Amino acid sequence: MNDWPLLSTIIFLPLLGALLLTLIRGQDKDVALAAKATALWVAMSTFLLTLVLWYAFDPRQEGFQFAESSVWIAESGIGYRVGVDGISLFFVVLASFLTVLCILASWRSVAKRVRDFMAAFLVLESLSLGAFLATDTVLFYLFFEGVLLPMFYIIGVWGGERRIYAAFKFFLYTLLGSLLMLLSILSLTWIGGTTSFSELMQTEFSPALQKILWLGFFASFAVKTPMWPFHTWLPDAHVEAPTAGSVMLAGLLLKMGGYGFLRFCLPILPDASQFYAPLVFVLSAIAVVYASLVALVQTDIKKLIAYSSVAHMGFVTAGLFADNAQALSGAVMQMISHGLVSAALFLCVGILYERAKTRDIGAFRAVVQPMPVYARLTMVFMLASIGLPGTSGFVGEILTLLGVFRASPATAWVLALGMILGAGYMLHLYRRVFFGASEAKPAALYDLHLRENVILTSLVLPVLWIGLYPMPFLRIVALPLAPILGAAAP
Amino acid sequence: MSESVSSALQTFLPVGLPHYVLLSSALFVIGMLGLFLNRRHVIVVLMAIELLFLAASMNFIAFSTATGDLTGQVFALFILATAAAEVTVGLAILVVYYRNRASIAIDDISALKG
Amino acid sequence: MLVPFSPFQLTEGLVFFAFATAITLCALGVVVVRNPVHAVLLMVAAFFSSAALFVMQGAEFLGLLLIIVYVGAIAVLFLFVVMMLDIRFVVTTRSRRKHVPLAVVVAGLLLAEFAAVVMLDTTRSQQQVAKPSPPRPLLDNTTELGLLVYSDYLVIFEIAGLLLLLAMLGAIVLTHRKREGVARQNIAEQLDRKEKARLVKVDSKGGV
Amino acid sequence: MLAAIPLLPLFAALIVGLSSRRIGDALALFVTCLFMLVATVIALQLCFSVVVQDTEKTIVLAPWFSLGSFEVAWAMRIDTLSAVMMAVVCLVSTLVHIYSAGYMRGDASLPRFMAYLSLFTFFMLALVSADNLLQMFFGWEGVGLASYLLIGYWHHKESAARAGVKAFLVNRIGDFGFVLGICATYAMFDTLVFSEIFARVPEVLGREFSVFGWKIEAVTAICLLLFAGAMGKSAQLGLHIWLPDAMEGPTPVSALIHAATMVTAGVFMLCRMSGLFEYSEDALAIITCLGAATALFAATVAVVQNDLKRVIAYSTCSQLGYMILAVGLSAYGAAMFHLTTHAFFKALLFLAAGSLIHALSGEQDMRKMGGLRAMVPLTYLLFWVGVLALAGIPILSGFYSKDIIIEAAWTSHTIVGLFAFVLANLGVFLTACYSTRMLVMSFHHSPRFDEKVMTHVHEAPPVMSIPLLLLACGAIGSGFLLKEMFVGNGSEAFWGGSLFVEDYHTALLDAHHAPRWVKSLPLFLAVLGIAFGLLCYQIFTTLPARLARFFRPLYRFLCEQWYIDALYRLLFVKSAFALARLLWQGGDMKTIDAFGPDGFSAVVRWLGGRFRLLQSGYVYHYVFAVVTGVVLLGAFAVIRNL
Amino acid sequence: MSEVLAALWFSLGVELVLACATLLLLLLGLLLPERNSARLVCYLSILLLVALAALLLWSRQDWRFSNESFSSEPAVTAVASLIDRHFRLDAFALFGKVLILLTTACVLVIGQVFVRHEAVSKSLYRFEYVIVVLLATLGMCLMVSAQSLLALYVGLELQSLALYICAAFQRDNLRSSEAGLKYFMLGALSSALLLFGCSLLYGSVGAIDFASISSASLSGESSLMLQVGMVLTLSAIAFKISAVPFHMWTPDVYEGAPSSTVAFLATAAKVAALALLMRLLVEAFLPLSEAWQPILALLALASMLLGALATLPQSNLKRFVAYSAITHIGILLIGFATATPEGMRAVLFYLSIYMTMTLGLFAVLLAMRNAGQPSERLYDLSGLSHTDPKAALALSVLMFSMAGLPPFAGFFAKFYIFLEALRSDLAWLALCGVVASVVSAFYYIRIVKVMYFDEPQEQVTLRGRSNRWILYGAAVAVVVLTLSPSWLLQQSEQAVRVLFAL
Repeated sequence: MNDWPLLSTIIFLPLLGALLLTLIRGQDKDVALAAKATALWVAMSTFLLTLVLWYAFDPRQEGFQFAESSVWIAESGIGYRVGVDGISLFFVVLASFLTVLCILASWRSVAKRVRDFMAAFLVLESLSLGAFLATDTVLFYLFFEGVLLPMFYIIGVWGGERRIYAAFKFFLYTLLGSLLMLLSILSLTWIGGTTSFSELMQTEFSPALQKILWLGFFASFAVKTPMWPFHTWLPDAHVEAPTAGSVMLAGLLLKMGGYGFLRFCLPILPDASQFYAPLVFVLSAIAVVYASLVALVQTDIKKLIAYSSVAHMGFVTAGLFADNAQALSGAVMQMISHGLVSAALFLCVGILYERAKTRDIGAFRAVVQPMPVYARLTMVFMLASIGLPGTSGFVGEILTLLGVFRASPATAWVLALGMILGAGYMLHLYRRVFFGASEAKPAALYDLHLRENVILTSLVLPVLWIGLYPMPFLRIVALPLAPILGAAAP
Repeated sequence: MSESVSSALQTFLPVGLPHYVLLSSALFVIGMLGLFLNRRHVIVVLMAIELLFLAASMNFIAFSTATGDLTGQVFALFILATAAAEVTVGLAILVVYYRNRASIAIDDISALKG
Repeated sequence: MLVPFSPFQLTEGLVFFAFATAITLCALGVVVVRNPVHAVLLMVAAFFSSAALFVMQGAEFLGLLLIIVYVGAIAVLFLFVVMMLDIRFVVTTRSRRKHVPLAVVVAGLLLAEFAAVVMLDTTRSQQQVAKPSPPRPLLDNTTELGLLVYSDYLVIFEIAGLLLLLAMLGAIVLTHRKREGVARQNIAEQLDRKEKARLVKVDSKGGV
Repeated sequence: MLAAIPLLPLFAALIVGLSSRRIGDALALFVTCLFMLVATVIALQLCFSVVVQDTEKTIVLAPWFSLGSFEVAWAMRIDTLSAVMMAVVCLVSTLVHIYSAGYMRGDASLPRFMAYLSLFTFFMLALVSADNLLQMFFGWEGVGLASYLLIGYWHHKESAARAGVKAFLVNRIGDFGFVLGICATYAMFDTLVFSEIFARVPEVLGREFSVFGWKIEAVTAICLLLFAGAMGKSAQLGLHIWLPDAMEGPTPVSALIHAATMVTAGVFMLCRMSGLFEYSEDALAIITCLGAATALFAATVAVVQNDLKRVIAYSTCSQLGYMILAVGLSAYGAAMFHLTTHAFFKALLFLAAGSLIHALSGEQDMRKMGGLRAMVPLTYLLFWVGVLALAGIPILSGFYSKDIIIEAAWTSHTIVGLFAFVLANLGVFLTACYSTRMLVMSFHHSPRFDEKVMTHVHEAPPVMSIPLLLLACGAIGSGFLLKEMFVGNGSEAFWGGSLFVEDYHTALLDAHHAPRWVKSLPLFLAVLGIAFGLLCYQIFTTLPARLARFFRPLYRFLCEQWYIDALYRLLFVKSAFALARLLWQGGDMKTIDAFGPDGFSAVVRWLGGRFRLLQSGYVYHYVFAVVTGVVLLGAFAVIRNL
Repeated sequence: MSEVLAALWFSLGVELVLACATLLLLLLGLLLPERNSARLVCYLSILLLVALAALLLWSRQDWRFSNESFSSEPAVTAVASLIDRHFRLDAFALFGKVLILLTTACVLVIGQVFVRHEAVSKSLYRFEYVIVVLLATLGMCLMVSAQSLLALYVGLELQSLALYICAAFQRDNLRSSEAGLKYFMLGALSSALLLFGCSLLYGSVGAIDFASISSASLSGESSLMLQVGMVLTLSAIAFKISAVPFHMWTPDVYEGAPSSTVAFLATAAKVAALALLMRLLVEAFLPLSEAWQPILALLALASMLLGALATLPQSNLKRFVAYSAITHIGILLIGFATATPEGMRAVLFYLSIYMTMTLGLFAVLLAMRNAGQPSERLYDLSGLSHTDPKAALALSVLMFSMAGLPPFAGFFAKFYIFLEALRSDLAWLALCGVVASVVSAFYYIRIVKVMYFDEPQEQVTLRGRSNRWILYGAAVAVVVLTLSPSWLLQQSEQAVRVLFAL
């Protein structure tokens, strides 16, 4: 490609859009419409840019592509370094894709302060894109923690009843984790002498030091993924966040945890990762079984899906630390598929909530009669969430299981157990909501109209595509994982 | 004089630097006591502060005569000046406080707390 | 082997101890006595004795200055304020007494620290600084001080001046009250040429 | 062109499924049945060409996973085993498609039903033609999904929806074993393609797995895990609880899925993996025991069932036991032979029962039937053919396939074989009993249903009776026609490379010259069973009631399916929910949250309050704090210097 | 002649000009009519301060500044020797003075709208107030460039006395006089402590200028008297910056004193005290670093934790600022505890950013009107995002930056402090810093929550156009400093290099 700074445009275009929104004048109603329109245009153009990036991405080239680097703070060698490689490419595409869907999904559901809502989303997108594209530890940290602000704002203003509690819990929990990570990043900068990823990967750190630094990173990414003991903020945040907020929370923020492990813990601190691998296995195994069981008895659909996300991310973390090619690519694929599937499930719940104004499972019976198309689409996403072969969920799960079995058979057993429990709570949910006989014809439940149909179908296509023909994704993901494995070899 | 008396004197008599420093420390401690021991008037606090300043200047003078150079005494001179300025401002504030509160008992100064 | 004491050292010791006990007792009195007027007087006594000590040590300028400034100005100021604000004698109730032992303990610790400093260090600092005692000052203490203040410490002197100005300004700003109904002399007005009271040259014939 | 076989049903399903509302019933039926017919023709032609010209080949359609050493592709492996299975599946599926045109005539969303049927057929064909374990697993789960959709087709019925979920979950428990088997295979063999697995078996023989400390021989572990998957799918003892409930679905579904095709997927998988199973003696032993136990268990329960379809369901379960038993004895040919014949006569029985239920407008309880001999003579006749084939009467197919298995059990000369032989024979007797009981209760004596139903009783329309007739021919003919090829001395050439039998496993070869009494014992027991059945239900109709009262506890025990279902519900379902609630309230709310975020913030807030009170407002407290500060720091300096 | 002037300027120029100007303004104030004397004097003094700061910055480039080689005329050497013993204008002093002058100018600007409000104007809206503030600034400038204990003491006294007067300036209000009285009593105690400390130092060293103290503490094992003297001096200065055991006065004085004084106290006074502490620690006591490092670490730990915890229940905005200031001082003390040039650079960097943020916060505090009356309640800000969106956005930017969240300059300030703490293996202190910043993040974000999530109060308005400009200026500065923090880093780098005489 010519020397156009593609990555910086991708990062700062949404930010520009957000600023543009603030300039809109006029009275309330048409400001809202104009805001929504501009936001959609900006999101679409960002998405197109990411597609261009995907098209122009050369899977055979090693290291970071489209890398840009300029001096930011000369004294301590911190630079604005940005680059994309196999791992971060799909998260970037996912981010922009989900933002477009979120803006579309909240076209009618958000009534008050529409302009702020759209601006917050564009800022959120810009910061998360920055986090995935940054190849400088400090820049990464800047975007990684910056994401908290718009999310806090979104949950806090447009959330449910206990939104303040949920927003604060989410914010402070993640902040504590990421501040501990800051200490590790600082030590890395100071001992390693540099803040750019590629150089840090080469530097050797003493195993004892690695163990301490690793804990710092673990604190932050365990809260973010979320791993088992640190997950209690997720259900609250999801239940209280608006639909679009939950989509972004599940689609993007959870990925940053896994992405962080991939960027920091595995390549830069290989010995510590190997040392702590059993711990991560145990936590992931507990996460899968614990979250699946708890999801069984939930009465709020969103909370159920939140716990299912915890179970899915349990797979991811186990895969990441299983130290072989299949497990790593499985984890990345699982993250991408979870991004798509859980985002879709939250959109489905959002559609139901928009109509029936409640998320309690007991309130729905035989929804399949009034909404057959919706029922069929939700079925597809439910099956993907269970990991039925032919859907993206399966690709991630089977690769992770193959890899983890090789590393530790016991963990693989428990993870496979998660498959059963996953089917358990999902089918239990589906039966209680969609099936059964109900005389009362609830007027509110009307089937999908065009906008919702477009959103859900545009999510079904990638889910099935990855499920049936994952080659283009695996080819791109496999390459950057090789050095990580190389590094981890004793 | 008996042996014991002179030996006793021996330890105390040649009045040198330690005596003065000890005295000024004692004065300093008494000033401190005056600050947080008394529960009566603010005036006593001001006086205790004056004692503290006196202790400091005595210490300076003791060191200055011991070492022989005059900087200590110059310092004591300036302590004098600032102490005077302090007292004026202190009493001015006290008077203003008295006009507002009509009492200068230490226990009444607790409108601001928490 | 006893070092014989020169009569001078003997008297010096006696005088020092006399004044030292006086100072400590007066200081304790200031802190403990209930009636504020007594406290002020005890403070004055304390200042007198310390002035004496200063003179004994050879800093006679400062000793006298102490008397003039502290005793003359500050103590009088205290007396003036004590008189002005009608201070009721507050009886310290039993409950307030319970904190005394703790306070004494802390004060004792502070004194112990200073004593440790004194014991360990003054002897050493004396040897340390036992360079030949400087030549007896040719000039007396005051002139030497004057020379020093106006040469090395001139800037500090100026700043001290500003400090006193600030104190005055503060006192006036805080306490000065313009009270109406008080006959006040307005010099400017007195000197002002008023229309009706001016000297008119009347031509001798016309009469007033 | 061969790829068309699985893809045709898929296209049919997509066409009909996606346009479910706009496409009429007739067009939907036409599209699905046409595509199935074409697929069957190709499958039969393929089967003929494979058997005759012996053309074994693998067709790669598209790459699926390729990640360094891990290569898996969408591929079709054509050999005798898969050809035979494809033929059977296509045949039965087409007949069921045609049959359901009549049976489901008045249904609200017929296109959806037909789409699901075609979807099921696609998944089954994908499973059968799989060239690697992963694609087989794709078909495996797909078939599970299709059965869930079809069982829960009438989703307004609460019990149907629950049965669907139950079926999917129990299958999923089986799949748990299957997936772990796949992972273990990959861990050991570094590949999932069958040909490479069988090639690398000698290298892996010695290796072991250490799971939680104790060691287990690798090949046995893999076999047992794969067998767990087969158990789940073929409803063996332990994971059979979903089969009876699956009868909630429409009868064509039961016929196709729960008799002919899906349940046999487990047996097919075991035969396909014979190359691996042959090397693990104790795995084969376990398989034999389980097969025999299931055969007996299912037969005993079937005797006391009152619902017509449940009786047939348990009989399927029992026959599956026989097939698994055959596999255990490494008589894979016999297992496939029984599978094929069973597909025909069991489908026949189900569809006949279906037309019976159709006639009685939905009545399934045998106690409310009777006296239909005159009214529906054709169904009655076909029912007889089915029952006799099931019981194992000579000229019919059942006799050939079941007896060869019993003989093989005897000639395997192992304790396990003997145990299987005894149980199998008991099973034969019981099978005969319940099949005749079923026949008599539903057709003989006087009608026990009310007038309103009587008016609607009618013979099955042609669109239903033609498939029945075809199946009847299959049930009769398939026995002696296929005996030579499947198990006879020609079977070596017939199966070729697809079935691998260790040379010292000669159970099947010796079966032909088993002692006379061994050959005739099952026939004798069958006749005895039929006689006993007629005795109890035709002649002394009060005898069964008295017997039931006399053996009251045994009768209760059998009615409750040996209390396995109740046990599972208590052991797994209730405890899972209880544990879940405990983990949620206790775990998340009280412990993690209480000690984690909420606890921490409460402590911080309390401390904040405490520190705020420290600020008392009195100056002497402040001075005291300053002085203590100075004293502490001073003491620190002094101590440092001592 | 110009040589002497230059020599004068390059040693105490700023203070001299400031002193003379203050006296002139005092006279001017007396002569002008009552009504507009305060306004005119205030504008003139703001002009004066800004001009001085500009002059200082301009004189940086002048060669004489860097290598201090004055010509050898007798008059010049006399002047130089006269002043150089007590005061020196080096890069560090310049950094401190510019910061102080600019902050004071801003404080006067944002104070105007508060002082002119009818509730307080009778006692506050007078020209003497500005004069006292100017004298305080003079004291601070002296403190910053002090070279000897006496200079330090006199500068400190001048500043403290002026601040006592400012605190008690609102004569007719009990809370102000009580604040003044408390501040006076504890301030006097701290001056006494300082004096006694200095006397002990003088006793053990024999001279009062920092250079000789440093050489004395270098030679031989440092005597106990020197260390106790140091401890006393440090605790006196710890009182001035309100580190924990000596912080008790801050909340009461901040709550009682008039808001414009509190702004002055919280910004300029802190800068001066911290600059003084740095100069003392580096120029006088650096050889004793393993003696005072643990002390400062303890102070830092106590200040951070107590400050963070005690701020939670506060609902009065001024008390809130007091306690949160203690937390920030705790974090600054971590920088001091490292005792390395980079640590001190991080402190100066943090300090300048902290000043901008506090000025922005006070701009809002002084402009808040609840139904016309100046209000200090934190919950009066609720729903500001509806009534005054731009100010709400600017204030939330400042709050996020105060909490140290990344996209704003506060993050980089904490970044460097923690980096230096880790570099001189004070990891445990950095860990406590992290815990404290999480708790502090809570109460800063609570303000944002109050502004954005709560229902608006109609009667709360922000008046004062200049306050609004200062607020926006602070918010923009915080964002700009994130994008390009290097120029501020270089300034602090040079200031510190001179101090350590590298």
